[in-house]
Amino acid sequence: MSTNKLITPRYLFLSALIIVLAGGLVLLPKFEKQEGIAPELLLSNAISPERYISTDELADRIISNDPSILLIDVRDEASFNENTLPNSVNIPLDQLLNEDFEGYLDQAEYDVILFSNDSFKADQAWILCNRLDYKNLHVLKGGINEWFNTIINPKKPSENMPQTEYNLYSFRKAASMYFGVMYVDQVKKPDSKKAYVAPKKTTTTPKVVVPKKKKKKMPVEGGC
Amino acid sequence: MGPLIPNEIIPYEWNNIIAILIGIAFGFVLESSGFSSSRKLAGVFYGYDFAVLKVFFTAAVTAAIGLYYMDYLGYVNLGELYVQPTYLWGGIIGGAIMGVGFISAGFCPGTALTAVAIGKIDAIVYIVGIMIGVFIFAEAYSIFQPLYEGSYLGNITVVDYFGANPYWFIFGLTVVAVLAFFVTDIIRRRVKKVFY
Amino acid sequence: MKVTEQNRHIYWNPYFGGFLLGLIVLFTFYMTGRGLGASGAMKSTVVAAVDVVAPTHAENNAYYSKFISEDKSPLNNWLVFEVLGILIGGLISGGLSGRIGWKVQHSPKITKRRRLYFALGGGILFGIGAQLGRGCTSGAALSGMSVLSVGGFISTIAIFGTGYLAAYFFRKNWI
Amino acid sequence: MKELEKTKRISIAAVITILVVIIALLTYKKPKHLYTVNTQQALEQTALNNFIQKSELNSETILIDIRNKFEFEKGHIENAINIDASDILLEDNKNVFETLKEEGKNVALYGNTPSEAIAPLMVLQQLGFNNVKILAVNNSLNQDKLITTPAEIEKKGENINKFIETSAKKVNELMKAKPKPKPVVKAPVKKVVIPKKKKKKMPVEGGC
Repeated sequence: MSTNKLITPRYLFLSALIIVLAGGLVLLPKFEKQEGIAPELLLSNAISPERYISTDELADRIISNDPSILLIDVRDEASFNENTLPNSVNIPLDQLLNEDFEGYLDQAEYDVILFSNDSFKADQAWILCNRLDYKNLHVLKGGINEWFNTIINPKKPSENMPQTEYNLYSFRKAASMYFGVMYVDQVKKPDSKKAYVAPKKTTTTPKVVVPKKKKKKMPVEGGC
Repeated sequence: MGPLIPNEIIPYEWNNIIAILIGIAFGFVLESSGFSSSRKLAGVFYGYDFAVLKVFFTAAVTAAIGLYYMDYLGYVNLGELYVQPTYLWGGIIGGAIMGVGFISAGFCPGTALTAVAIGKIDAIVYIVGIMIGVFIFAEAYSIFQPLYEGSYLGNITVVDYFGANPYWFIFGLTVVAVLAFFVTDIIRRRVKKVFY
Repeated sequence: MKVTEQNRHIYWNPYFGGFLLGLIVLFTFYMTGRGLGASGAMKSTVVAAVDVVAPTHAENNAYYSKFISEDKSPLNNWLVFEVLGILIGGLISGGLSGRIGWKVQHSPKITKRRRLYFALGGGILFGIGAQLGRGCTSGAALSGMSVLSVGGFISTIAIFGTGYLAAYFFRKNWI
Repeated sequence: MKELEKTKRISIAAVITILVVIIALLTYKKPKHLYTVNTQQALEQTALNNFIQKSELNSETILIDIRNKFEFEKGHIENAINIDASDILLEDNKNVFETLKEEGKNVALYGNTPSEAIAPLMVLQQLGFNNVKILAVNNSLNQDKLITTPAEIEKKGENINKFIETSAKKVNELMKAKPKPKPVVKAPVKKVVIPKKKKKKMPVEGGC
C-alpha cells in the first residue's frame, strides 16, 4: 500500500463533503408541503366568473336530457333530502375531500355543476377543487333560490318589458311545467271530453351516475 | 414533477427502454467496481476487501440524500415512490437464508449477472441455482405461505414506523457510513492479504 | 501481455462506484418511481417457463398464479429488461478491461468442482430467500434503504448479519 | 488495494456534485406565496363563520373594499381601504395584510355582493391570514348614493317540491269544480343516488 497513512487528505475532504451535504438537509428551513396549484393562479381562477352557469342554461340542458351534466348538491344532508334538483348527488361541503366522492369531482368526462342554497357554499367548494386542479367544474349562479325564482316560479313580465322578456318567461314556464309545476290556465274548458292528463313528464331516466374513473396514474410497481 | 413515467410526463412505452438503459449503467458500474469477481465480494465477510460495504453504503447514502434534496426542491414526490412492503419475519428469515446463500456462493443476483456477462461459469451455475430455488419455493409454497404473508406491517418507511425525522436519520446514516469506511480500512490493514 | 494482465484486476475506486450507483438508483426513482432489482427477473423466467411447460399447474399453484396474467407474459416485466441491460453493461465493462473469458473463479485451496457445488447451493438458498424476503441485495436492500423503507433495512441487516455469522463455516472456500 | 490510490476520479465527481447542489439551491426560487394550510384544513376553515354583520362592525375592524377603483370612487363605506380583488397578492397589498395581521386587527372584506368577496377571502385564509372575514352586505348605488343592505347568506329558499304540490293541488281543486277528469299527478322523481364504491386502490403489482 503506497499510502500507508490511514487518512489521506483526499478522503478527509470527501467524508467531510458527504457529511456536510447530509447536514445541509437538516438545516434547510422547513415549510408546509405545497399542495395544489400556486396561489396566484388560484386567485385568478377564483375571480373569473366564467365558472358560473345560469339557471336557464341548466334547465335547458336538463330538459334536453344532456347526459354529460352531473349535479352535485354541496348542502348538508337535511336540506338535500328536503328538496333538491332532480338527479343530483349530495356531497356535503365538509366531506368534499373524502375518498369516495373523489370519483365524482376529479374526472374529465362529466360536466360537474355544484350548487347550494345560493352560490356561496358552491363557490367555496369550487375554489377548493380548483386548488386540487380538478377539471370542468361549474357553479350554478344563485343556487336553488335563483332556480326557484326563475324556473319553478317565473315572474310574469309586465307589459313594457321587451319581447325577449316574454320569450324568456314562456321558456321558463315550459321548463317549470317540465318539472311538474301545474298552472291554472292549463285546465281545459269543461266541454273537453278527453280526460285531462297532466303534461306527461318524460320520466327522467334514473341516471345511475357512475363516476367514470379518470385514467388513474400508472400504478408504481416495484420490488426487486 | 415526481416520478416521470407514473405521472405520464414520459409516455409509458418508454418504461422498458429506460429499464434497459438503467440496466446497462447498473451492469457497467457493478462490473467496473469489481463486483463480477465473487472473491472480491466475499472479501466483505473476511475482511480482506470491503468493496461491497463501501459501494453499497455510498450508493444508499447518495441515493437517500439525493432523493430527499429533490423532494425538498419539489422535483420528486416521495409519496409516489415505491416503498416495498415490510413483512417482518419474512424479511428476517428470507434475509438469513440469503445471507447464507451469499456467503456460500459469493454472489448476489445483480452481481452474478455481471459475472455471467464476462463468462464466469460459477455465476451461470449460481443463476441456475436461483431458478431452482425459486422453483422449490413455488412448489413448496404452502410451507412458506404463513411466513410469506405473515407479520405484514405495510409499505412503511422509517419515518412512519419510528416517527424519525428523515433528515436527521439520513445525517446519522451518513455519519455511520463514514465511520464504517474508516473502521473497515483499519481492519483491512490487519487482515492477511488475499490476491484474487 | 503485462499491461492487459495488470489491468485485469484494476477496478474502480469503490467510493466512485458507489457514488455512481447512488446516482443510478436516484435516476431510476426519478424516472420510474421504483428501485432497481435483479431476482425478480429470475422469478419471472421461472414462472414463464412453468407457464409454458405446465399451464394448468401454473394456474392452480398459489405462487405462480400471482404472476401470471392473460394479457401480459410474465417475461414482459420491467425487471427482465433491466436484467438484459445488466448483462449488456457487464459485457461492455468486462470487454473494456479485458476480463472476458470462460473461467471458474475459485480460491486456490479448493477445487473447481467444489466451487461449483457451493455456487449451486448458494444459488438455491438465495432463490428461496429472495422470494421469501421479497427482494435481493440490490432490490430490497439498496433501493429499500434509499427510500428509508423499514423492509430495506431489515433485509440488509439480515443478509449481512447472517453472512458474517456463517462466514466462519465457509472460510475454507474463500481465504 | 491498488484502486484505493486512484482517487482522482472521485474528487472530480465530488466537485461536480458540490457544483450541482449549489446551482440547484441557487436557482431554486422560493415560491412567493406559500400556502400555510393544506386543502383539508382549508375545508375546515370554510366551516367557520366567515361573516360579520354590518351591526357587529366596531371601529376595531378594518374595512377593505375589493371592488375596482372606479366603483370605489363612486361610493364606498366610510374609512374603507380599496384593494382590488385581483391584486391582493401584489407586494404592497400583501404587506398591508401582514401588518394588519401582526397588529391583530381583524379585517372585513366587502364587494357589491358577498359572493364577490369569496375568492379573496379563501385565498387569504389559505395563505395564513385567518383574521379575514366577509362583511355580509349588498351594496347598490342609486344616484351615486351607496345603499348597503344586509345580505343573508345561504338563505333557505322555498321548498320546491312543496310549491309543485301546491300548484298541482290548486289545479286539482279547479278540476273538481269542473267535470272530474282525473289528473295524473306525477311527483317529480327524487332519487338519492348512492355513489358507487370506488375500487379502493389500483393493485400495485411489483415485489420480487
